Order: sequence, then structure tokens, then C-alpha cells
Amino acid sequence: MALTKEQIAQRIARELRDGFYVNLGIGIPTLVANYIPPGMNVVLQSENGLLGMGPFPLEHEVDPDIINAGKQTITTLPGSSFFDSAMSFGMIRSQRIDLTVLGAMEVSEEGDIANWKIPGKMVKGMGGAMDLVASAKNIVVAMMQTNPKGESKLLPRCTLPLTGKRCIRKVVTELGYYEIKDGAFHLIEIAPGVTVDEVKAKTAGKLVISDSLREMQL
Amino acid sequence: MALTKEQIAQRIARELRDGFYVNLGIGIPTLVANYIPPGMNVVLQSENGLLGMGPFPLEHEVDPDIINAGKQTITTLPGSSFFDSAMSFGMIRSQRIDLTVLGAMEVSEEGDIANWKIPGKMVKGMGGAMDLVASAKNIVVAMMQTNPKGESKLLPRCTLPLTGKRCIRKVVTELGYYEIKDGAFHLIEIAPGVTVDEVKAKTAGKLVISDSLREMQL
Amino acid sequence: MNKTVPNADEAVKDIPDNATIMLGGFGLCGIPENCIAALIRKGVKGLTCISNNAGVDDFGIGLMLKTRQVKKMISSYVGENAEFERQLLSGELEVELIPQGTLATRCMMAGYGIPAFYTPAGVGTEVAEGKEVRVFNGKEYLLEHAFEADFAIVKAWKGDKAGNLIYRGTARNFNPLMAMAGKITIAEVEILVEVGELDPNEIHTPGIFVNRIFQGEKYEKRIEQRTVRKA
Amino acid sequence: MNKTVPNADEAVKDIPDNATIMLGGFGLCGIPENCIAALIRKGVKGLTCISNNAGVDDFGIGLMLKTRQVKKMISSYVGENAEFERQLLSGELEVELIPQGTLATRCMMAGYGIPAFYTPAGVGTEVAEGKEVRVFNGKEYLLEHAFEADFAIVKAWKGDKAGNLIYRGTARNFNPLMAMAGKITIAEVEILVEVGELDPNEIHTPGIFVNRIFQGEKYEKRIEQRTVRKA
Repeated sequence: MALTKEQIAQRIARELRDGFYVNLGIGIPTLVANYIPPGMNVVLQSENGLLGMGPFPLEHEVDPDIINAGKQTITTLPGSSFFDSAMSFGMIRSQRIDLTVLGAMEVSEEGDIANWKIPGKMVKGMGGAMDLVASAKNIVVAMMQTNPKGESKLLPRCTLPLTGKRCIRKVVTELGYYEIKDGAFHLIEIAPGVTVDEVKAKTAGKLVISDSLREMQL
Repeated sequence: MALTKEQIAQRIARELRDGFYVNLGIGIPTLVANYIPPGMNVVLQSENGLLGMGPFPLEHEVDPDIINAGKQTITTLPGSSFFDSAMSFGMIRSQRIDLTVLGAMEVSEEGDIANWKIPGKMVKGMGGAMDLVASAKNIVVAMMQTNPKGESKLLPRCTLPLTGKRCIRKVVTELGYYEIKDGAFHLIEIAPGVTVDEVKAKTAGKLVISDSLREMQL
Repeated sequence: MNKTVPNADEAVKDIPDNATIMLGGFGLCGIPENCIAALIRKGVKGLTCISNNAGVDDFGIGLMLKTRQVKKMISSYVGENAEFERQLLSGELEVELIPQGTLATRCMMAGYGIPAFYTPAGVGTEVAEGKEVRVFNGKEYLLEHAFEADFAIVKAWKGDKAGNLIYRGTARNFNPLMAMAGKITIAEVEILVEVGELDPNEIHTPGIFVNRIFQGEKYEKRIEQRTVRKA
Repeated sequence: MNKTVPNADEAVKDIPDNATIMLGGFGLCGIPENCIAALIRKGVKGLTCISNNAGVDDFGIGLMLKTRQVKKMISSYVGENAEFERQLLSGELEVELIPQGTLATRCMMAGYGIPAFYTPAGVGTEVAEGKEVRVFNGKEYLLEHAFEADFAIVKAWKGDKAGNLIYRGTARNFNPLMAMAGKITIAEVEILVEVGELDPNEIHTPGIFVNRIFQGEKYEKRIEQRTVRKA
């Protein structure tokens, strides 16, 4: 069985380590926050100027001055800090963020990523995505392996305008966990009940089945 | 009569305007603070991270965490703010400082300044002087017109290593007030009782006596 | 030092047509509501606005789009606005999209008197077109320039009459950066206090960067995405 | 998140010989007294120290000069120290002098992940030798690079166990800049509090930049120029 979006997030949460500072993008990445292991200290950054993001507020806690990068009302946890956007991206560029999780429209076998612009459609902007992918030392892309038309999003080359070049090393989809190296997607873990043939059918870029391929643990 | 150092400072204080932010260097420049006209609002910056510097503290007010760029204990005035050294020089480089007053060893007719290094002597460093002279929109040099050997410090070219190039436009010495333009020192104001011949004798660089030369008012 | 002006209309009265202005805020959080309203009353046209976002249809910069006062937006994300989309597609509005970190840093550098700097964001993308690429320590970076803006308009939580500012929560965002970056900086605050009432250790924007300050009124502080959890 | 270490000796124990370290402070104001003492006890040698000043003969970095632990100083002003002068003239000590604003900005840029930037300080002087000069808006600037330092050692007034820091007065100076700039950042504080006790709006250095923190003891906070006025 292919993973649900929640399960993709759950798998990515296994990359977390005690003491990590983490930036989670919009979409599936946001769900990762729900799977931080109990007792593990993980600090969430919101690039609009907050470290120590907490859950959504209770109705009476809603504060228009405290939002996340998705413009949602949120709360802060003990030990949090506010800062301006330049310092926020300073943390990102100077690689103080231990893990960055982002969605994508396309990823190439060279590690290129496209996730901000579709020619012919209204372009909303890259927000902080280009800064994040250009700087993060440890990015995981969280996405579905195919687009709504059923076409693979793991490609030889991106067809959409790039967000960043040669910057992605890890991808988790509903089918598996891939490492990108030497110009190929290396399937390291396969989702329970998914066949290698299904992965092959849905991977347009060069695919290498790892010698140590294992079933994904959640 | 040539001016005293106090009077040089007094003349420079006449350049102050209400609402000015001012950076005063060590030596004669520091004395300018004593001649801020009553009722005029002038904010002193200390480049180690303070706007709103006040007078020296009373004995019981001394605070080791509150010093000026000369490492002297000082006080703060209402409306002051503390900030880091990068922001401090940010203010300087972005020309938010309305008036900068500095001492010098030599100034050239092109507006070059030397005030940090004497070959063969222990070099202590430029501190913030190079940043200040390279950035300030309005610098006045406050100095004696000759060195201890009696040699002019207003030169065709500086003989000492430069602090900055083509950056000085105004000089006040015990003999007069000069504007530097078109490769010459233009004597605009002469100290009371000083003769033009004395100025000529003590100016090694090109000297132009202004058509509108007037006696200095203090 | 007293930099107070009576109200938003006085604060913006000399902003001419075709000016380049910075507007603080992230989404609708920390935006200078009073000054935006005053700019609309004034009817100034042809503005180039540097702001991370473009508001929503009926609030923030969106209001100035409706009145066709904006010629060009320089932003990182402009997604939440149907009128914006219409003007963009019809060619009435120009848009320049910039990575958010680059946008923030170009503001900061203006305040810091650094004319240009290198950043990795956008290398190998269309953002890099026409820009110098340079390698430091084996990694490629783009040359980016400090912004130049005629006016910066920011919103703070508290301020004193000398222009010292303190922000609250994530309403800080671009405000302190833009406050340093305008040729003229206008600050509106929720609470204006006398000089001496703010702790000098707690000031985010020293007054030297601020030219005009006033206490705004009737802050709506609209929420774009009201998200709550159950008790 | 708990980044506390028991004391200064533990905080600096893995600083190896020949490391490049940043030390916060301006003169003797805001210097990491406890860590300097620990470095002397540890006897680490061959250090390159990035610090605005070099202390005085019997305090601050001056103490590490006396024990010949410093190979090179990178500073803007080193004037108040006879032993320093002796070692410099005898060739035992290397010194690189850097304009103070450039020094501060090179620290900041390391923290901001900007590898290089342009600044006007030093154009046309010996500081410009070997450096790229570039014209922006008709004015010349020098290309300067972010520092790289193995360790940054800073002193703050208050801190919490997650590494969030607040400075006091002009003891702030280079400390927040260096705190962002070290590969490993060590902070000593006068007052260490529990996580949650500091107001998130008032934090100068967010904890993400700090790797180790401890409460120092017996702060002398010596005054270099005690100047007072009569009542």
C-alpha cells in the first residue's frame, strides 16, 4: 500500500534528532510536526521571524501579531524568540537549520528542484523557497511521486523553471525513500506493500535499486 | 591670537543644527560636546553601540557596561539606544550621521586624510576611523595646523599612510576654517588676530584666500 | 528630538507620484494600516512598492491596487489577491519577484550602507539571469544590490517621540529592515510614548533611522488564516 | 533544549591548538572573562584571535598574550598593552589590523551566510592592497569576506538554557555578531535562567546560534578609563 500523506510525514519525522532546528514548508511538510517523538526536543523555525513555533492557538489565544510563514495564527513555546526576516534567512543561509522539509512539483536525478512556477499560470512567487534550497545542508523533499495526470515527478531533468540546482539529496514519496547521488534516484526504502515494478513505472529519471533496499519503517 | 583647542571645538559646534546625530572622535572633537547650544537637540553617537551619549557619570553612577568608544565610563540620556557594532557602522555607512568630527595628523589639498599610522612607530590601529572617513557625508577635521616640529599639516599630499582618500571637505585649526575643493585649501574664516601671512606660512598645500574671507565668530 | 507628526496624512503628504516606497509587514501582519489608508486618500499614483506581499483584495496593499495607485510590485509572494492577478494578466501592473531572503537582505544592506553582496539564493534559476555569478569556497553565489527607496513606511508596536521603535511578535518581520533602508522613514505605532520611557536595551530600531512617527488609530490587524485548535 | 555546560573549563575543553577563535567585547567591556581564564588554564597555544582589541597587560586577552598563547591578533585597535607591543616588535606576534566597521560586518556576514560584500572603508589606503575595488553609484568600494572562525566566545548579561541571549548597555558591541559567526559558539552569562523566563521579543541572540552556555562567576568587569564628573 502506498503511504498516505500523513505517513510520508511520519517517515520524514524519523530523520529528526534531539536538538534539531527544523524548517517545515507548506503542505505535507507541515504534517511532520505531528510526529515529533515524545520527549525529543525539536525547535521549529518559521522564516517570517520565529524560533520555537507551537501548535495552533486555542480560540482565546489567537494573536494577529503571531503567525507562521503560511500566515496562519500560531503559538510560541517556552524558549522561543522573535527576530527580523534578515536574521531569519541568516540562520538559513549560515546552515544553522538542521533539517528543511519542502514540497516540490518536480525533482531531477541531478538534485534540481522545481516548486514555484508553472508557465502559463499565475505566478505567485518563490517566497523563501529559493533561499532555503540554496542553503540548507539537509533537505528532504516530501511529495507525491506523480502529478494529478499520473506523470512521474522524479525526472531526468525538471521541465518547470527551477527553484534550485543540485541541492536535493533526499526525497520521500508515497512509494519510497530515495537518495539522489551520481545522477540517479537510489531507492533505499520501499513503502510496505509497494512493488519495485510500481516504483520503476512511476520514476521517469534514472533509478537505482539499492543493494540494501529495505521496507520502510514508520 | 590663534584659537585654543577649546575654541576650535567651539567653532565646530557652530556647524551643529537642531536634530543632528553627531559622531565625535577622540581629542579636540570630544570637546565639541561642551558647546552644544542650550535648547538645541543633538544626539551623540558612540560607535561602540550607543546613541544618546550623556556626560561622564557621577561617582555612584559609574557602570562598567556603559562606556564610549574611548573606553571611558559615560552616561546615557533619555531616548538613548544600545545596538551592536555592525548596526552602529551601518548608521555611519548609510550616512545617517549628520556630522562627524575627527582629528588628523595630515590633510591634503585633495581632501586625503592620514590619522592612524606613523611608520616606525608602534601601530595601534585605525579603529573606526577608516569607516567614518569613507562614509560620512559631512566631516570636519579638528586639529592644530602644525605638528610638534612646527611643520604644516595642510599638505599638497599626505606623507603618512592614508586613512581615507578625497573625503575631507572642512578643516578647522587654531588659525582658520578651510574648505577643501578644486585641489586647494580655501580659507573662509580666519581666527581673530591671526594674519593671512601666518596662515600662508603654515599651509604647505595650495591655499586660496576666499574672496569673502571673514573673521571667525565663536 | 521630536519626530512626531499629527497623523498619517501629514506623514505621507510629500510622497510624490512615481515614488519608490517600502512597506513593512508579512501578509497582513505588521502592515502600516494607517499610512496605506492615507496614501489612498491622497491618491498618489504610479508607485513602485517593495513589500514582501501585496495584501488581499480588501486589505493592505490590495486596497492600493484596487485604486490603481501601484505601477510595480517588488515582492517574494503575491498569491492572495484576485485584483492583483487581473491587473498582472492585463499588463496594468508590473511585478518583480525576489527570493524572500534576498528581499530582506537587500533592505538590510541599504540600511547598512553595503551597496552589494553575494547570496546563494537563485543560483541556476531564472532569478540569476543577467546577474554576476561568483564562486566562494567552491559554491556559487549571485551578486545582489541594496535597494534604493525614497520612502520606507513601517509599523511598530511601541515607539517614542525620538523615533525609537519596538516590534511585537512576528509583526517584526521586514519592518526593522525597511526602517533602516528608506531615504525617509515613516513609522506608525500602536503606542507612542515620551522620550525616555523605553528601555534603551530593548529598542529594535534606533530613532536615528526614523524621520517621522505617529500613533496610528483603529488598528484592524486582520488575520489572513485564522487557525485554531480545540481545547 | 538544554545547552548548558557546568563551567568555563568544560565549555572550552575541545578548543585545539592553532584554532581561530572570536572573542567578544570592546576594550574590557563585555569580554568573556571566565572563558579567557579557562583558556589560560588549559594552555592552548597558537591561537588566532579575532577581537576588536587585545585587552590590557593584566586583563582580558592581554593575559593570554602574557602566556604566549596567541599567534595572531585580528583587531581594529590594539593600543593599550605593553606586552603586546613587545611581542609585536620582536616578531613573536602577528597582527592584522582591520577597520572596525569592516571587522564587525565580516562577523555579521558569517552569521548571515553572505560570503562577501562591498564596503567603502579603506579605499585608497593600504587596507585596499590586494583587494578588488568596484564602483557602485560612482563611489569606490572594497570586496571584503565573511570571517571563518572555529569558535566564537561571547559574554552576555542574561541567557537561558536554550542559549537565548540578552546583552546590557555597550557590553553588547561585537558579542551578538560573533555569536552568529562561530562554527561553535560558547556563551558565558552573568545570569542564567530557565527556558521560558526570557521575553521572546527581547532576545538579542536567538539560541539557535549558541552551542554551549554557562553562568560565569566572579565577574570583575574592569573599567579601562574611569571618568567621572563632580556632582
